[in-house]
Amino acid sequence: MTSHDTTIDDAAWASPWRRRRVGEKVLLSVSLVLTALLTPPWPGCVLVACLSVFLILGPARIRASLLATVMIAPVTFLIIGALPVAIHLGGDGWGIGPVRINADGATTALGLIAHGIAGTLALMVLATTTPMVDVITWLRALRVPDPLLDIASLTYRLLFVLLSTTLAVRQAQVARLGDAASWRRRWHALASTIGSIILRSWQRATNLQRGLEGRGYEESLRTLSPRRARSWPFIGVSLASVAGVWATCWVLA
Amino acid sequence: MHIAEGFLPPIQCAVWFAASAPFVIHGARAVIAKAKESPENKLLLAAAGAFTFVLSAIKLPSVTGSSSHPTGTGAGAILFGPPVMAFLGTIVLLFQALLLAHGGLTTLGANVFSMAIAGPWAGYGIWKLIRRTSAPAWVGVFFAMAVADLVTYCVTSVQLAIAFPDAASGFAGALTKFLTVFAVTQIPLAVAEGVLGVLLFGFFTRV
Amino acid sequence: MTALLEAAAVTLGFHDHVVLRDASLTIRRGSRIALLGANGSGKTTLLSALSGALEPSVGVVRFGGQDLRHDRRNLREHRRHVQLVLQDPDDQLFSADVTQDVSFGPLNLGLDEATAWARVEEALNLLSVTHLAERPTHQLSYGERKRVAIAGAVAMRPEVLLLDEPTAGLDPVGVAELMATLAGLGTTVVLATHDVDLALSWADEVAVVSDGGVRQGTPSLLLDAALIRSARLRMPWQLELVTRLGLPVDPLPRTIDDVLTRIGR
Amino acid sequence: MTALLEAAAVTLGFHDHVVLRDASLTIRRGSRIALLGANGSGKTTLLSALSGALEPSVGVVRFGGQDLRHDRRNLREHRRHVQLVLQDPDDQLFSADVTQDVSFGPLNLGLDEATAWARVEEALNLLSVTHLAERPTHQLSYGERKRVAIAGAVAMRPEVLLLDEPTAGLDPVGVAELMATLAGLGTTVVLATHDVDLALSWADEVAVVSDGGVRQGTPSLLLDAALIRSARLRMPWQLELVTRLGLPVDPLPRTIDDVLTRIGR
Repeated sequence: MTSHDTTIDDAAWASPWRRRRVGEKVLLSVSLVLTALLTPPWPGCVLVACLSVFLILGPARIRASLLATVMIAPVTFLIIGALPVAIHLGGDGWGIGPVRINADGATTALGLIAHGIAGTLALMVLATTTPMVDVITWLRALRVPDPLLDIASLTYRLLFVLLSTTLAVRQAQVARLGDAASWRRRWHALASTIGSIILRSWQRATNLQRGLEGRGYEESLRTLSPRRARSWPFIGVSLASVAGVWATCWVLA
Repeated sequence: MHIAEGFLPPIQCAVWFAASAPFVIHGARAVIAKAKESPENKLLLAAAGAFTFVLSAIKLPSVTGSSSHPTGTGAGAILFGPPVMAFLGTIVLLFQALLLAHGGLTTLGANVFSMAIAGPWAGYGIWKLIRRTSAPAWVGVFFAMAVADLVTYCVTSVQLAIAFPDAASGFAGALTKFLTVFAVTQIPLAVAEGVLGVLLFGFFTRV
Repeated sequence: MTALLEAAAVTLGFHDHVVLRDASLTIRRGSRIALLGANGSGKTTLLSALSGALEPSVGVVRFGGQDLRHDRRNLREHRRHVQLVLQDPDDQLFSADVTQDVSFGPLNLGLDEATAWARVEEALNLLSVTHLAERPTHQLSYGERKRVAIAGAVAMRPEVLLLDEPTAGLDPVGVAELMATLAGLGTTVVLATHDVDLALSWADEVAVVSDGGVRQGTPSLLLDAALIRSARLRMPWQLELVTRLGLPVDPLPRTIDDVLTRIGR
Repeated sequence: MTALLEAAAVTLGFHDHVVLRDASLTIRRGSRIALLGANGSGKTTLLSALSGALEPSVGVVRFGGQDLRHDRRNLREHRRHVQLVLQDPDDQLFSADVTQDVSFGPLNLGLDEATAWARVEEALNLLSVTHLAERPTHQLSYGERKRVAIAGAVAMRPEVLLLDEPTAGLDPVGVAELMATLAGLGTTVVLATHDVDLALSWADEVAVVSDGGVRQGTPSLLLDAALIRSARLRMPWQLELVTRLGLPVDPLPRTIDDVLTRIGR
């Protein structure tokens, strides 16, 4: 069972870029993220956003509807977060009482939204092409201590197990008319659900510990991971695209 | 609500990374020590991390806002201590950024500070304080959960106010605006999370 | 006789993967239907659609001749009549103790406490788990949890009970006891299973899910070798034996006694 | 012939609850043993003891005639020879993708990367799951995860493979395919199951766990009605049919063909 909560990861596993080196995708995505942060909204953020959407929908072949769903949460935050930036308490501008809005504030807020959308899209270049766990494995190369990465990758595995149980339990409650219950009873049901999922998480962890011990687990959770070939063309095109954005900004400035 | 990618100015991203780093490194050391103590702890901590993530898929009934869910950081701080929560919270925030597009990479430092450091520490502090009085345990649980939740959003508001001071009224005005948007609306949710903590506490006394 | 519950030419899937296409199942009041099919064939998906949990992209589910509309009010009404019990009891049990868990449905029906209590007692009694009433759910054995999960649905007194692999993981005596219990409920039951022998001995109708479609008929459907093969099932031994002995298969030999009679001893 | 692996008069329990008392099981090299018993009878406990995961409070486990001592060095050595696959694959799979997961055991044996890769390929191939190599664990079906979990054990090339309910939850063709796969492994296999028909057709030895003890013998043990009853099992249909027909049960009719021959057609 897949849920809305893991659609990005599902897409990443199926992505044609899945087999690219993580380091190369990180390079592309992070340099785009930084570009979105450091260049002005026009043309920098707009170019980064266009480039990211092109990469995600084009070579990485992610469905447009999926990208749209994914963007709902960050865009909601951006709008709510930019609102207080747009308005002023006191000062000039148009408004009611001390709450004022003027061109400066509105421009800053729109700029923020542009940075936010471009940055998030740039991050999605990585997220929709690279399963979370590949990023964790890649961090090993950066000398992050093994126990921390072991915990992170076990977290990844367990969250799918727990998520499917949680969703199933919630669905089963609705089947027994849980959504028709009184407010008070729904809160009790929620607490019981969370409590039993905690108990089950514990049980899962203990069982998995025993299962892994049987397979020789003592201290480290070492596994083989395939070596991916480095692609100079990919690196070259990535750097050229980012450089192109910067050049355009510089020219237009 | 995590601060989205691209929302904070570059310098402030760096400052919040720097502010969070010592706590996260301290937490990471605590985690490594626990893992060395017994390999079983790795799985238990991973289960706790996975559970914290899963909480974000559990919607709260009948509260304002359609996407409100418990943060659980107060309970985590009571159970594992704030240092461990600093590390687990960082992992969960990274997962949320890449799996759900909630939050971001450049804003990770700021989000870690509010959600994985300030919230858990505040919740833990209140818990310890109330445990010193003769108040029953559930009172402590309630305030730990509620305070951890609320402090998280207050700190987020402070972070945003520093980044975007009001043109007319400066930092104070900006803080008022952001608190109104993020923290005041959060009060019922914080209370809700406290109540949930108490109900959860009740559940565990029955099983 | 008209259908109590039916799926009429439904198409169901996730994202771009179609699980069932143009599949129909008709459930008459009082019938006992075995829903057979391979792992991943779509049995669970079909049961979910019948229970209202999934909405078909094409086709409709009908209860008592009325099309089910997937708005909150209609779904609530539907759930009073149709209850689905999932394969894994841990997907269903969430309360601290058994009584609480079983009382969840009845209380949600808006029954007063006394009536709800009576329903809980009745359900625990029907499923022979009265002795577990005050036990914490997470301390129960797998078989016990399966029974409690079914009790939770039975306590709502549904007209149709949909059971997903209720016998999976139970030992032979556990299976026999559960089947005896189900026979005593007097409810219309649809039971998804892999166990062809069980299906033959228990069901009065059989529906086979394969290649995205459903074929429904009498248990003699299990004589159709091509269908059996395409559904990754096997022929029940009773039928295979009688067929290979060249004996008549009509009436269908369903139990060991039927087979002995047919062989003529 | 001497035992490759054995549990000698072991007593095992949790807290003050004794699960097995004075139970023994002898596993000869190359044998195929079906371990039968009710839910909660102690099959899993016995397998855990044989794998070294549980230490008996009384009695010993021996491999190759040597008593198993439960210190780290000896356990490590024991696991090279004996691998247990648990019933729930999610208790054993921890990696994000299949290749990674299967490589865990070989790497723990201290093999170099090239050899470990070869072992992974071999195991995936033996279990017919090569096509899943790069798939994420959490997207696999239940049956696929079961196979991958067995591949993880097979990749360690154990001399004894202990399988806890490997066929539970699989459809009939899935069961047949898995049994064919196991037959092709050439390893000594102990398989815990509820499925008496499967046990009869596959095993060359049967061990029945009931009332805390183990009775081991040839599959004709399944003719013992009192034992069957106390173990909450049922007699395999082949045996019941032949017995009730008054035909000789020696040699034991194990397949439908055997039964047909015995009936004389």
